[in-house]
Amino acid sequence: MASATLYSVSDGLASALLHALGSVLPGPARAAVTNPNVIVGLAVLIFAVILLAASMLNTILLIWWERKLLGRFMDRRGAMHVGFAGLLQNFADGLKLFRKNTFQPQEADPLGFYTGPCAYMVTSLIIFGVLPISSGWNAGTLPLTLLLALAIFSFAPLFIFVSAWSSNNKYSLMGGMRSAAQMIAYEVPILLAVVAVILVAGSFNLTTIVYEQQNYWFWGPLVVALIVFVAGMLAEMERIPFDLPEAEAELVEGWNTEYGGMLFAFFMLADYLRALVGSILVVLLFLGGWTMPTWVPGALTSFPLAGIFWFMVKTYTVFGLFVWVRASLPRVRTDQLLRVGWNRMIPLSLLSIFLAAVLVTVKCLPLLGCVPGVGS
Amino acid sequence: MSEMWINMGPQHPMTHGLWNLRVKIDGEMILDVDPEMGYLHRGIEKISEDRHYNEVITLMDRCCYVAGFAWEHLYIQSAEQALGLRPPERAEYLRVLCDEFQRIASHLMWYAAFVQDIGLMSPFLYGMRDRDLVLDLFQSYTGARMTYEYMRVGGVRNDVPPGFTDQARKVLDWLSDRFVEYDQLCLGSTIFRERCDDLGTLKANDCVAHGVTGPMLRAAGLKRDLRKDRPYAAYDRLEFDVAVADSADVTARYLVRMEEMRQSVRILRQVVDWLDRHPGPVLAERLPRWLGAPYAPIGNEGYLLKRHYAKGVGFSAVEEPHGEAQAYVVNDGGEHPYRVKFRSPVFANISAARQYLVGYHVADIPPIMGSVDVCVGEVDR
Amino acid sequence: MQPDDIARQLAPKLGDGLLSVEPFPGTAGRVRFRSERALELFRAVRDDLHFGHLSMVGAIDWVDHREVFYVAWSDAATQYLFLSTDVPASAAHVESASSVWPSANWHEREAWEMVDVTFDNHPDLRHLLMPDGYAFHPLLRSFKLHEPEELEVKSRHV
Amino acid sequence: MTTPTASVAPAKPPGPEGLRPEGPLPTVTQAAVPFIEIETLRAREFLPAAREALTSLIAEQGQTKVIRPVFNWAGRNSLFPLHWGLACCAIEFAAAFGGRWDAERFGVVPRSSPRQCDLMIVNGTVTWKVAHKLITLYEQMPEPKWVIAMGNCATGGGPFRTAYSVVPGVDKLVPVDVYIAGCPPRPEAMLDGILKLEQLIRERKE
Repeated sequence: MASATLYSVSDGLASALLHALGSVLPGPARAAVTNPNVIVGLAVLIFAVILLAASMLNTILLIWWERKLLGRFMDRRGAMHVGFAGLLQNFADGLKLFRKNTFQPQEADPLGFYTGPCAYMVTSLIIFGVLPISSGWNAGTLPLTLLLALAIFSFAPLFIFVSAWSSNNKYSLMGGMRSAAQMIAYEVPILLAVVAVILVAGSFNLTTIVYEQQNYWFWGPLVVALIVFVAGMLAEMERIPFDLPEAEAELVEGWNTEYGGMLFAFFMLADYLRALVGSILVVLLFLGGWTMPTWVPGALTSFPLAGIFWFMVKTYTVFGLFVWVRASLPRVRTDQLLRVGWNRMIPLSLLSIFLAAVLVTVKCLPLLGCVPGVGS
Repeated sequence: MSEMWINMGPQHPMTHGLWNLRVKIDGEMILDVDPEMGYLHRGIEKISEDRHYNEVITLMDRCCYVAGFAWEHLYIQSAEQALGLRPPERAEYLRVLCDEFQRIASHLMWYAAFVQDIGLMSPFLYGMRDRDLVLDLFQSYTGARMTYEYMRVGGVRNDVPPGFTDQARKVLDWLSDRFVEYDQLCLGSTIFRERCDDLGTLKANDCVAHGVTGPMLRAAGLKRDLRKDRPYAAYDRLEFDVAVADSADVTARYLVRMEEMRQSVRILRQVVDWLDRHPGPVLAERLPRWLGAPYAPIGNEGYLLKRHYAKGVGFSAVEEPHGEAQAYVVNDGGEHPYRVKFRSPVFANISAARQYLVGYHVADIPPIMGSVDVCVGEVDR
Repeated sequence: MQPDDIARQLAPKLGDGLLSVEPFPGTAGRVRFRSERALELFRAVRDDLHFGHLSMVGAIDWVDHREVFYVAWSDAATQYLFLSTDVPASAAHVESASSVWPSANWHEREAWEMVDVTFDNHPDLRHLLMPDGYAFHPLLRSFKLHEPEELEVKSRHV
Repeated sequence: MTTPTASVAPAKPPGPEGLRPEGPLPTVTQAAVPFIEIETLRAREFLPAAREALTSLIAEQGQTKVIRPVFNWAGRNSLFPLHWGLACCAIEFAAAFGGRWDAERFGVVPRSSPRQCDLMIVNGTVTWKVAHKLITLYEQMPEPKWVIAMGNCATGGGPFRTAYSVVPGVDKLVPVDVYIAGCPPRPEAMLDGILKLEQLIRERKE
């Protein structure tokens, strides 16, 4: 258990700042500044900034990680000339896109054209508010964080469709339609797979779910749910083999065909934010979050911020698997995707619920913890 | 969504070149297609009328830029017929060497583009990587990667350098191993089979009616290959099989092209062995200097020397990587061809687009057109 | 298949429409025919001689007249057949082969726009390689290419 | 190589003309932050002078020292070329993205939509039929944008210069920044062209 939490850090920072400010101010102003409510307010602000910065930084790092990994899978090197090993490449891309001039296609509907990408970006960012990174490193301890995260996660097709529709391009429109159909189809199996986790963990709270996995990670007993969840997440993240909405070969760039400059950067970032969320959810629900099995030497799990470190390692590994899939699988077709979604994924997820129910009923879960590698 | 026309091209990732596929769609279903060509029409046939016989070779390389050697060979054959010349035997074997390596290079380029069309990302890089090995071989004896100007009326420009055959054997060994890998990546993938089976079907009789040739025709089960049916150069002295498949779909075309590459490797092993054993001249003797000189600089007196041949016509056909290419050269006795007419296989293959595209989904267009292997340079000429 | 065989098989159907069958390099022979009897000849070549595959259609401008040529291929004989007909330059038109061989469609479009030979009853005779409305026929002998110097000063429009 | 950063004379505060007395000014220090330079000014002159100094400092010094170099660095290190192929050079263009040359090392990633590109590589013969489409694509690219004429055909028509359908050089249609010679240029030449363009962007002052 790390003693410092995200909230305590920002709270300490806020109160230190405000007290320092108060010490140079006259009496009444000092009292106003050091008011606990003000401190809490600033703490929340700092908290949000830390969260935003961390998620954006991680997203950009994730893009770099994908580009390098993909390069290796493809027998080449990937970005390497900007910064050390190309680490600054994505910063360069972002700054460049920031500076490109903003434009709006003549026939586009300005309202949807501008709000679409922004809302997509914002909804992708909000999810980080409810994801626990390590014990105590989360925004709030709502009882239903899992449901909230998934609910916000599934807003995206709406905004994709809005931006696709309002950019008034046939390719965008087709991409938007595909995106909507695909996300709705894969929403269901994801939720059903999550039900299995909820059954076993007995909670909707992500933190509780992670603590339930201290003895055994859920990927072993819930392997069917894991498969369904990962496949569904691939579809939700619109990555190969399910990247039909932006299938480059037929739909130019899919729903972001008409977007350039910063709005395109928003789409790009939001896509990877969602990829990060997807990887984090897989880690939280199935790979034990920040906990490590007890056979791992204590020195490796007890240093400061070890939880966050191991959490990041797991997240990046999971994302690396997604990249591996992307490097080696072709793209499926819309009808095949939907058929797989409705005809295979949903029965499989129902099966996983059934298996989870059996496991819970016969109380054989602790036995699974004896399997080496699964748990303690 | 009601019916609408969408333009796939001229700038579209699917096209692999500069053409426009106008598609009428209802939702995701294709109702009608109308390929629009000519964005790369460079008037090669007209320019040829203004050039010496050997200068046309320059245009031939650029006519089909992924199969430059095949088109050089095609033109050279016709021009030799029109002028009444015969190349020495070693030149014929060297031409086969060029043709077959070019077939491998072209098919690898096709492979790279095709797998990208169905969303496989890595094999694009693998295809390009292995194609570069073949291009390195070309570079060692022509000096160029893509535009060679190597064949000459009456032979070839120069012999292969010493040590070339060993290097060629190494490349062939490497390639035969890679073909297995390619198959694992494509045929081994369920998604690939789901995408490509029963897709873009064009049966044999439709192929014949619409003039479709090459791998597309052989994928429909028709065993037709000019290298066997009307052997040219040294093909009658080499052993190989014609690759055929019978399901006439995208998978069949994939299988045919892969098998053709294997057969090309087989032919090349024989050619390389022959070249080791039979040294000799590579250019016909007693050619006028403007026609035969290996490096005739443009503008010197030998180049401008007018030598009038008897009038004649030349018609020949070669099995190009994309199909059956024909050239018709009319010689009216002057130093320029009077008329040059080329028949591009891809021209005919694209003209039948309505037959194999209508009724499928928009998402099927890239794999189907990828399996056609479009080279716009030779379509528009 | 020899030129004589071809003449023997075609003569009863074509009559005076068949002018001659002569040897031609790389093919089974060259069939010269009158342009008015084109469609009958195409049918005979396809159905009786079994040249089911039309490879190419082209045209040559011989200044005083224009020659339209066809190349057909027979799978059974594994041979090409060269068909050729002369049309006067003033009224250059010939029946379209696309009803017999669908593959003639695009080739005829190209021949029409390049050498200005009209193909009667063609299903879709419009520009193929040049932009719509292009007024010239580049492969006519009277159409001259640009001189390199000319390009520096002149600007052209599509 | 002179970068904009290096070529700008340091620590010269842009004070308003005419306000300075003759001779050297009694400046406090020529510190790293030239903004804090105290001149002997009368009170009513101080405010406009300070405002002007501040504005010009932000406008010029900030531009040349911070904003322009940073964006310049970003712009030249992430050139997204338009993904399209005209003719032969397109094959070498594709080869440059293959494993052996790997243009992505320099941050060059082809994008299919012109809206997301900053670089148009005209890789092949441009015909009059495609001319207005090329111009449309160029206009769809957001500023700042660059054009590379790759190969002889795009540079001046190449072997097809005299043909009736060929544009003798793409610079007749769109402004070209870098010409690459070769028919077709090797992938190395294409990468060199891109690096030349990066150099051009680096030296750019606007």
